[in-house]
Amino acid sequence: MVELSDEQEAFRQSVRTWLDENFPPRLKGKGAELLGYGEYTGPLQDDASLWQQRLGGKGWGTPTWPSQYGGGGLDHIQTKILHEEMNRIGAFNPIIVLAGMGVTMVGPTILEYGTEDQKIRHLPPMCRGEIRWCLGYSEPNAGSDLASLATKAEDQGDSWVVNGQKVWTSGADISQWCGALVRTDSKAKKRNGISFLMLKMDQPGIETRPIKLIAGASPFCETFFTDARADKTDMLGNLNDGWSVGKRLLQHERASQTGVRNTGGGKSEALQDMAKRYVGADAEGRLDDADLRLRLANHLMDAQAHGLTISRIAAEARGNVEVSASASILKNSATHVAQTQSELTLELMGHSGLGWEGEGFNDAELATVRNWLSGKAMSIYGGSFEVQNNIISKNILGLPENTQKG
Amino acid sequence: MVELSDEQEAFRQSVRTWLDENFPPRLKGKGAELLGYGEYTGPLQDDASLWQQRLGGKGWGTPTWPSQYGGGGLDHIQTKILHEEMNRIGAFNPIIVLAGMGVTMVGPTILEYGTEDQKIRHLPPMCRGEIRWCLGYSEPNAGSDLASLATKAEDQGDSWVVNGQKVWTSGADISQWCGALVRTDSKAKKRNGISFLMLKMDQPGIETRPIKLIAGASPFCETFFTDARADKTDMLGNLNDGWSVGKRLLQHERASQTGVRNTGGGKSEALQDMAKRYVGADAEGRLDDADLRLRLANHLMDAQAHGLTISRIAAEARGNVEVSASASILKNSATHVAQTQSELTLELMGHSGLGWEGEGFNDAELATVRNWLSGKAMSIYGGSFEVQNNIISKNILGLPENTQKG
Amino acid sequence: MAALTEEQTMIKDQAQAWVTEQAPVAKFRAMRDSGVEQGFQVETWQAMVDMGWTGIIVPEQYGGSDLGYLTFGIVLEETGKHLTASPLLASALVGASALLLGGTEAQKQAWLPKVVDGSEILTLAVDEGPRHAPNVIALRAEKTADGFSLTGRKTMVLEGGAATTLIVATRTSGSAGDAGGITVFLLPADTAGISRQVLKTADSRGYANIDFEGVIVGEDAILGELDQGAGLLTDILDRGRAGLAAEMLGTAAQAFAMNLDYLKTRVQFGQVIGAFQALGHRAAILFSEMELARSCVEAALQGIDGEVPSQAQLCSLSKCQAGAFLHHMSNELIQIHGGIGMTDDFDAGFYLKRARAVEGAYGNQAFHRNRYAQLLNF
Amino acid sequence: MAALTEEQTMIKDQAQAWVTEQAPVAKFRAMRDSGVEQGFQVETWQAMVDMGWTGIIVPEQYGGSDLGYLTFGIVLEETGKHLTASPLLASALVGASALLLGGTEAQKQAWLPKVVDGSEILTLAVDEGPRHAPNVIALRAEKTADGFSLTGRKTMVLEGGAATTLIVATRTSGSAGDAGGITVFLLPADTAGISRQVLKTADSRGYANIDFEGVIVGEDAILGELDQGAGLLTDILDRGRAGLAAEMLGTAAQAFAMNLDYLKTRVQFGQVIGAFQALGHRAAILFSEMELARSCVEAALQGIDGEVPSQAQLCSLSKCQAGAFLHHMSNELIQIHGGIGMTDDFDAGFYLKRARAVEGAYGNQAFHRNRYAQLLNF
Repeated sequence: MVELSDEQEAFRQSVRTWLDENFPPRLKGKGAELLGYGEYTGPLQDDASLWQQRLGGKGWGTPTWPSQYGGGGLDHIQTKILHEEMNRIGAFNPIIVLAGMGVTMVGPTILEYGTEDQKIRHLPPMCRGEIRWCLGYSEPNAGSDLASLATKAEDQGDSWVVNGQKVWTSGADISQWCGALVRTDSKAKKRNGISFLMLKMDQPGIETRPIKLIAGASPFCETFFTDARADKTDMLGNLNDGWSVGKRLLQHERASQTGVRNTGGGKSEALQDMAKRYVGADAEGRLDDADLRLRLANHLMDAQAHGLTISRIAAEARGNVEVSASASILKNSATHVAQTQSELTLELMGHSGLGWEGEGFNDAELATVRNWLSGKAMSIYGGSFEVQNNIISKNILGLPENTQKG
Repeated sequence: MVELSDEQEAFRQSVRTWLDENFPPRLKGKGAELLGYGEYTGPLQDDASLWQQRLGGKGWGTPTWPSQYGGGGLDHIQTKILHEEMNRIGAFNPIIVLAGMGVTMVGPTILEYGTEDQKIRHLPPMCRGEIRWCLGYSEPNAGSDLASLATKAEDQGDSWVVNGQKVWTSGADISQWCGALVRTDSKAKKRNGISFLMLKMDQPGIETRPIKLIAGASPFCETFFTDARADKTDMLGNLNDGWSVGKRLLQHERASQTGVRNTGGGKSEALQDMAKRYVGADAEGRLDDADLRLRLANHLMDAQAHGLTISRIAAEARGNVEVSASASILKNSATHVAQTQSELTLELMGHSGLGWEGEGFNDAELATVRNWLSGKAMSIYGGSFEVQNNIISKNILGLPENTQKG
Repeated sequence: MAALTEEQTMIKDQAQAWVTEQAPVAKFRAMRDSGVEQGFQVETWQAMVDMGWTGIIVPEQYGGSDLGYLTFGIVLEETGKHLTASPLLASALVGASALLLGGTEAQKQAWLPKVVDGSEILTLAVDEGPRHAPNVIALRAEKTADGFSLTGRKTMVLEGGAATTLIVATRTSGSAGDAGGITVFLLPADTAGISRQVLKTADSRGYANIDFEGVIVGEDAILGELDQGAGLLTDILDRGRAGLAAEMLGTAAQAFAMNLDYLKTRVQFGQVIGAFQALGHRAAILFSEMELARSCVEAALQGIDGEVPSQAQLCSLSKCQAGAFLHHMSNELIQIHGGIGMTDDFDAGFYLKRARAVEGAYGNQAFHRNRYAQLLNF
Repeated sequence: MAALTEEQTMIKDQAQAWVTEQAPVAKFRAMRDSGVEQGFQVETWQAMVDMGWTGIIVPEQYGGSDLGYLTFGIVLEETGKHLTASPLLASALVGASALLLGGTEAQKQAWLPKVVDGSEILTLAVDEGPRHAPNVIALRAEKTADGFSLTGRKTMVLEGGAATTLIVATRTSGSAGDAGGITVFLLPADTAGISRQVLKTADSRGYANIDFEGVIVGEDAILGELDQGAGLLTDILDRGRAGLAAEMLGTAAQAFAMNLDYLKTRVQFGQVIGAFQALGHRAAILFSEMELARSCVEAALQGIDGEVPSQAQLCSLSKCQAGAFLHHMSNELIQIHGGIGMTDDFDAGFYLKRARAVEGAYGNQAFHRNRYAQLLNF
């Protein structure tokens, strides 16, 4: 509904032309298939690396980042146009996946807190999808209560020496860098005395161990630091100010989790069509299970309300949605919609939605079961449902903290 | 399903005979109609007072109370038989209503905490339905947080002199006695320093003012105490131990609120039949609104689950259900069922469920709207929904209190 | 709020200021206590006319300002906040929409200026039984020598007591349930054969049941096409739904504000009750519901303004989500306020009653859930 | 718990002790990791046989103890707690019920003692597609010279891999959807023409799809009456539902206990997380749901024992309420445990997966809500 200027229309034309010339047509709609945990697989490998190089070279994997650091230098309307055009032809952005936590979280935080040297060193390879980042936040005894973390970094002149253990470091086993919250002053109170360190993963002091999840294999690891080292220059933000840096990064995380899962270029079957296929319909085309139909309608309305809220917040912010007070609302809403979608998909599949592996179930059915299980993490990671509600009630609504027994 | 002994069967026969001889047949099913706020109204007044005298004289308005204090002296199986037989012929118990808060709450508490003199003085008239009691608990600044009450009783030798204000004293304007929580030691901490006083309502120091509610006129009053007096002998329980007495009384209150509203002798139209009448049904007899049908089914299941839980708890307690740890669960469940029933009734009535007074709506429709509104109080009074959940989580589940910020 | 134009922002500020100062809930209470039959105060209505609200969707050539439905929604949200009672929705939104969508040039010229200057109050009469069921219209309009004769009954007509002109959905052929055969008429409310029964409802607003007994109208009273009125009726209703949803959002938003204020000021167990985490989380959940409902409400209004193909779907979404939030919110308003919320002296009951009344108007949540599914073809 | 007899209390205590010591979740985990195709360990099953659980509802003349369904439910609740895997429900409850309800004296004598001594494992094969739909049975049993020839497919048959004897609902006349024309057969699982596809499911228990291709059986294989099997099938299913609901209640009760324990021990923000009121209230609500579900579960079992007229209604109520609670509870189990709950090393995932699997067995909540409404005639 937004009227585009002539200049913007011209930009759209140039994007179209560029995509025509550069996006390998064989990759059309293959985003989900090619991007497993970020490793290219399958017969289309060459096309895929070519596309990565071209998109990264143009800076369009990170379209809004400044071009001097390898980004696309686009404004938000241009970015929207780019995404629309990519969607139109079934193109996808591999950079965001290849960079792990880089493009979505670490990068934006470096842009805000990093020194010029840090920006020049870390951002361009991120933009090209060459360097994958993981995050060292949670610890076994510091889940939602992140401030009680215990992993320690000691100042040893030219470097920091790190000891401790992190959990839920997504992709730690395949990442080149890790952004970690570490305690640099053990005398200070919880939130003080924490710093944000950037560590090279390829060093003897770091060991990773993948975590098997309820859905099976997972990108998550336990990560052990035993006299691991970081350069003195690899601290992001000020000493003992890591809490602010880390919190800001989490806001980027929330913002990146506010959309409902997009399979990347491919259009999947609408839930209501799938329901009719499994359940059947009556003569008037109504789903043959009035009970499920009602809950399906409720879900689709919730999903549309969520989508409209993203659009509205974007419009209100005149394009800049990356970090906003609404991130907590959208995070919980995205989670609710995605988890309900999984539950309803399983329900409509009935017995066919119980498969784990082997014969008797098709791939989509097996994937649904795994997605359902892994999707339970959405309300836990990136600030749990409860933590988001705390944020809303305290930061947005201004309700006080409990100070007494009760 | 319980097998009755021969003795119990004989008791059933004797109840049947007594009811045949004593219950005025013209009153059959008229319980709801006759018992408004406890005042007999309408053309059947004489029959009604006769029935009150007979039932009260027999002690069967308070069947489980000891017969030396005017009760029926029945055990729980006998009481169940009595109620079954009364229900069978559409008889009802007016005593429980006429006594206000007497039979359900004050009486059982006097039985536990009262002196022999207090029992003899207060219980028999209650059993005959001659004395109505109200309760002075809540105050404007002490709602759910009852322990912060401020109404004060000062020791003036032979009597207590009471000053302060109570709210939500149900039936205060038509009651003869009031059981009130008052502060007798202002230096003690909140819950200590409170005593339970019994006050005669007919005295110059007490003034009542009815409260108009969202549903219209109400049984509730504000009650003002200005140098009101109580005899020294009218304290129930020990000095400054009123918190225990009062709490125990509330447990009786919860127990009395665990059933879903019973209209007293009359059988009202089943909700599903009413729904079919307003909404219509398809050829297979299914309600013509699949959405409402589902929610109606859920509600009827919840209602049945609630009823089955009352029966189960009674069976487990071998008959003694009056006070149990389950009271909070049942209170919330009863509230949920009753409030949902009102909401669904309004929904199925559609536009006809919007009437306030005057033409265009029948009596049942108007009553439904008022009931819906007054029913909102169920989750507030007698320990709110939140207070019950606190009780469950702390007293039943043993979860600790919050002791820190968070 | 959506990204507003300067003009919209101005109108919003003006509406907010006027409603707060001139038409707060206290004014609604006074109206209710006075028992005024039509369910609104004349001076309130006149002030709205004077501010130009009755012309918001009316093109300039008929005396309006042609600012569109989103702008109308902005105003309705504000009136919804304080339960400001008036025929604004029924006449200037639903009535004007009917003329804009189905009126001939002559009809527009005859009626729209009067809608704008408040000299006519229009309303749509659609339901015939206890439920909103525009697909089973049975009120019969029989062809006569010079026109039609209407016989039947309409129920719970919004502002049915005060309306001077009725827009009536009738059946000119086929039978109840048929998609074809619907014709919409526009006729003066004092036409011979019309009798009205003004209703006293829980929300104290203006409604009436209206009986038609051989009411004679000419062919020039038809809005849209003979027998083809079903689509027109749907479009009129959808505009009413979108507008009502905006009003409902306002009502719920105000209830939320009252609750939040209470959470911050009411002390129990030695602290303000908003410090109790269970209540804080409930407030957070309500706030989230409000944000989501707002998006739907604004999208429906913008969808009408932009004539997007998914208008119908957005209108059902909007009415349903606003209804769900208002229902939840009005119940929490009472629950959180506890005993005081149950008293008639406090305003919470007004919000609860109003929430129940608007729920069924132009279709309840179940109606719109079903329609939403139908529109998505399942 | 219901007021138990001394015998029931003894059995409950024995079951509790045995399950906790001999068949805890760790045993289930070992079974899953070993990938044993039938979905249970033989020694677990043998121990159950030795304890006499396979004879709980079987009359003494066939080797059982005839203690009734409530007693069986007591045992299933305990096995449900630790996810103890076995064909107990499929064979000793559903299978035995089928024989008790529809078997001739000869059939009872032939099979029941073997159900009790564990030498036969029975199961009911009813569904034919992805959903539980006993009203649309299409598997054809055609009359032949000496008996019947069965052709068709049954899906997601409980313990379908391990079963030695199948109880199969077939269509002998009419067509899918007709109430009449259903016949139930009991036949050895190794009859010629039967092929089984063992399934690997999320809950790691034993299921199979079973194909019938011209499977020849005699008339003596009929359970109940020819063409009149619909009522029998319903009665068998209802017993299965009541039993499964008891198992589900146990599963959910254990999940609740795990959660409560975690709430009391996990420290975050300087205190055990159960001290956070929002979590305390959620626990209170779950506990209330559990108490209500328990009443329904026990009432259904007692209803079968007492042959009350509302058995069917109680069974649907029971399956539906237990299902709703288990669904809610298993999700909260994960949510409250956070990251640790997501790991395969922790047991929470087993409960979540099992909850999903039992939800659809013998009809999901929607199925039973619909049936409940039908039984109440609306």
